[in-house]
Amino acid sequence: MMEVLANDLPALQVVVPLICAPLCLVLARWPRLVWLLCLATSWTSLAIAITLLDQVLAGGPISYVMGGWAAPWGIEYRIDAVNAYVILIVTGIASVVMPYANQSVAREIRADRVPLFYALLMLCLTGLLGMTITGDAFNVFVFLEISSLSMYGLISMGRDRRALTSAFQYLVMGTIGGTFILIGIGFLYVVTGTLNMADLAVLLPEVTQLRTLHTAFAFLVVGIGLKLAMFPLHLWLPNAYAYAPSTATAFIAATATKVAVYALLRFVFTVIGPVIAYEDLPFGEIAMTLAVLGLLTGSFVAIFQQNVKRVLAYSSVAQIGYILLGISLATMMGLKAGMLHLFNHALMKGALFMAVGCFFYRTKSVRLDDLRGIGRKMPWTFGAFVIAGLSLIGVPLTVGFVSKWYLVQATLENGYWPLAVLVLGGSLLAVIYIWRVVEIAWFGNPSVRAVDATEAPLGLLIPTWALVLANLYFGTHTELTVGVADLAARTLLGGLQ
Amino acid sequence: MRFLQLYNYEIAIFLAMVGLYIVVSRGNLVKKIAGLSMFQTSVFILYISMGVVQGGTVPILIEGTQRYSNPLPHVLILTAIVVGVATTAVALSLVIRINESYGTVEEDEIHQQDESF
Amino acid sequence: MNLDSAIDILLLAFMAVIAIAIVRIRDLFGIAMLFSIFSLLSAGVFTVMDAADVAFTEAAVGAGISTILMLATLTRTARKEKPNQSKNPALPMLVVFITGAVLVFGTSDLPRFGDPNAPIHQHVAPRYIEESRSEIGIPNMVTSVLASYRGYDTLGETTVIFTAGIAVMALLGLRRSRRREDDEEETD
Amino acid sequence: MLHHTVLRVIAKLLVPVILLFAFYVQFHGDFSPGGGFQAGVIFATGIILYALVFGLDDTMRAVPPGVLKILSPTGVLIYAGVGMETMLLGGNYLDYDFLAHEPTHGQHLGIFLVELGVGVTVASTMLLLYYAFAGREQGQ
Repeated sequence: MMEVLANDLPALQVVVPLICAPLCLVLARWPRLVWLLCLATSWTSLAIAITLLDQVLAGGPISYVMGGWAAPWGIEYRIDAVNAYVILIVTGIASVVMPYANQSVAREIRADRVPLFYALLMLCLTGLLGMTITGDAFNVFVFLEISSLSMYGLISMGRDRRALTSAFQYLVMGTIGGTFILIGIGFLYVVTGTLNMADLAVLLPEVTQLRTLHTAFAFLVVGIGLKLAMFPLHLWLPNAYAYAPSTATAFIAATATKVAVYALLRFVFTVIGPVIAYEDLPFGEIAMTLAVLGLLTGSFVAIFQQNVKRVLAYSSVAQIGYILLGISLATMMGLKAGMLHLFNHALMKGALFMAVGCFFYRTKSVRLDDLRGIGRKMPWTFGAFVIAGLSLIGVPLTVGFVSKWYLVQATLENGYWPLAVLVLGGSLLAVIYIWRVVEIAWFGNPSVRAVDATEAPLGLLIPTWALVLANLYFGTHTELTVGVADLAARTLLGGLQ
Repeated sequence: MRFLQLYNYEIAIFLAMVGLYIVVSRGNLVKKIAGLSMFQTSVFILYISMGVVQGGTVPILIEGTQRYSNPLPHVLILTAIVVGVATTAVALSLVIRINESYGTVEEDEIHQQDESF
Repeated sequence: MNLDSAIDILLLAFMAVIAIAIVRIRDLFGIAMLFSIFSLLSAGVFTVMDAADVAFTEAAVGAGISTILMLATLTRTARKEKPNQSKNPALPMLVVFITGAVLVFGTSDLPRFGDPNAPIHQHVAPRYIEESRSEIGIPNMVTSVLASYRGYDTLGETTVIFTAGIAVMALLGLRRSRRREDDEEETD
Repeated sequence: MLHHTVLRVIAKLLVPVILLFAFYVQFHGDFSPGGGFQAGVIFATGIILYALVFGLDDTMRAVPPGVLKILSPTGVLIYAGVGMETMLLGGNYLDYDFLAHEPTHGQHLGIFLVELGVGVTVASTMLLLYYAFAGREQGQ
């Protein structure tokens, strides 16, 4: 049986979590079993992802046609270095978050809703993986909506009533974004007659002058921009991250925007092509401006937040700015830096939000006032937060340093030294907002909520520390990430010749 | 008169924009959802318009007919309609819960409550 | 201009009127009814444009399920929209105007409406029309494409509905015995 | 509303017809417009009509939510399961050709099964949606 399925790994990558989700409901009477099933699923997904990445690195892109119908008539899965890398990020985070989920979810979600929570988490994973792996433009939309709908559900399960309004706000903006993407895909389809991305890439250069194509591009960028919280379209993100349950925040913050960035890269570089995007249309200039604005605004606003999760959420807006800055350069180095930061940011934000989840587990609050003095009560959690925070700032030996290093190099390579200064300035702002949290949590007199707190249980600490150590490991062993990011950047730019 | 040949697209765009206007300008959450749904439905009309073939028929094979409408946009829009109703259902259930916790479904009143909170 | 396009224009004109009415009226039950009619008219438009399956679905979903859910929501929330004071209509107007202008710009060099030689009808679609009888063997091409050629999209579609079901159950719960579901959600 | 004789009689007459029509749409989708999704919606609508006239509690006794909670994932599992089956038979995911000796027979069988899966999930989920909305206490 194993040999039979060996060639079907691309399909299984998405179908395994997709089958797990309905099973969560069937097995709803046994919540423990549901969790074990989800754990097994996420680890299986990670194993498949590693195998796929290995196959891609060894033998080049893999194509898999659904239903046996050749592209462009059927739906094709197409895996190259770019999406194999993003799939690895998503499944890797899922594999770390899932063990963490058990205790965190039991504390934060009503017992009768726990199986539903896991089902939504699996559907979210399905949607994100499906969006990443597919080579069909419309299929992206379908899986985007699976991930979006499950995210609205996950966010709304937070304990605070503001979780409901944040989910609603995200739903409205997300649906507008989804519909914009739908319009964009429709316009690409109408000028070429195909929905397959590789096929579109072949046919679109014949119609570069069409206004329809330019409009399609604009709608895709705005639509995906809404999903990835590109600067002026980021308004849904802080609340959504702040009020979602801890497990959901950790998973979504580390994966969802990354997949959206991937979708943007795919449409800009592979489908439409950098020539149209950067030469015929001012995508580079616009993306760069928005990246810088997002970077500065996100970092500044983060300093003034009273809620740790909101501090980190605004920091995410800023980090998306970094990724976008790398992409806007459209050079080997810039893309490489962007791809690296995609991976690295997932590691550090995942670790940070998981540490905050540990605080929440004991104190039932993420307000800075309530976390006063918590550091001395929960030293291990606090230590995890500090190291991940240093990584966010970009201190050497952490992953944050690696991506900043490449990003600064990329900007200098083009002679954009003010941008390099901005990148470093962003790090300074990060020092301020991380220090503010550290200072209150360590040096403050313990608040009412913190005074009786004890160290978080091992079930939460071990996964959190696993990610923290990954921050250090990939900060010092850069061969894998830099190597794959390099290949991914080359694949993206190779779409041009 | 190119403009007239494209009337189908233009009216669909007009409808979509009315829907979008309701979403961004109205504070009542239920009305927002209605607007969102109108926006989506109008985009569906835009898609289906693209698939029309003059003199074609419904894409079900019948002896003696040569010309059919393009079936692919129909399939895509079927999926999109399902996505639309799924979104509407989730949005409306959120509205019910928001109303239970805030006692209102007006955006500005919700904001006021959250700020004084 | 033939009968089809006359009906088409008439239906679209009705829809435009209803859309504007929805913007203006404040009675939410009225809006739900108008919305239902809007969906039904769009089903009519789909029929005129030879999309029978789509029309069928839109009528069942838009005028049916969505309206039922909307009415169920209204009986549990408010019946009237309150006039909103804080919002300045200029910004939404601008956003909508720009979006609309870009869309009109984008559609302005599309092939003539219904042109059989348009690229959209050339590349992929002919295979569905010509080969589906021998490859699949059923007359309804929409079903062939939906369930087989692009069957994977439809798996996604089913998953979308399933996701919505779970999300709604997570939000509203299901009443089994009257007491159990009603414990207050905790807020802090 | 529960005592309107005319409504009750008409509903009693209509509901079986609607349900029957749902089955027609489900199984005739190969030849005419319709398929699993439309059939599922129509089936759910028929039962919702029953619920509107005869009350939610009676309907929940006839079609218990516990059963729907199992049916809703079952449909997805049928669909995804057909794909797994074709995989085990040596084809690609959802390649129905491998389900029977003749490719077109396989296609027929595959389409029948996946449409069934769609129908089951859609009908049960739509009803669950209605139960969830209608079961929520008014004006809480």
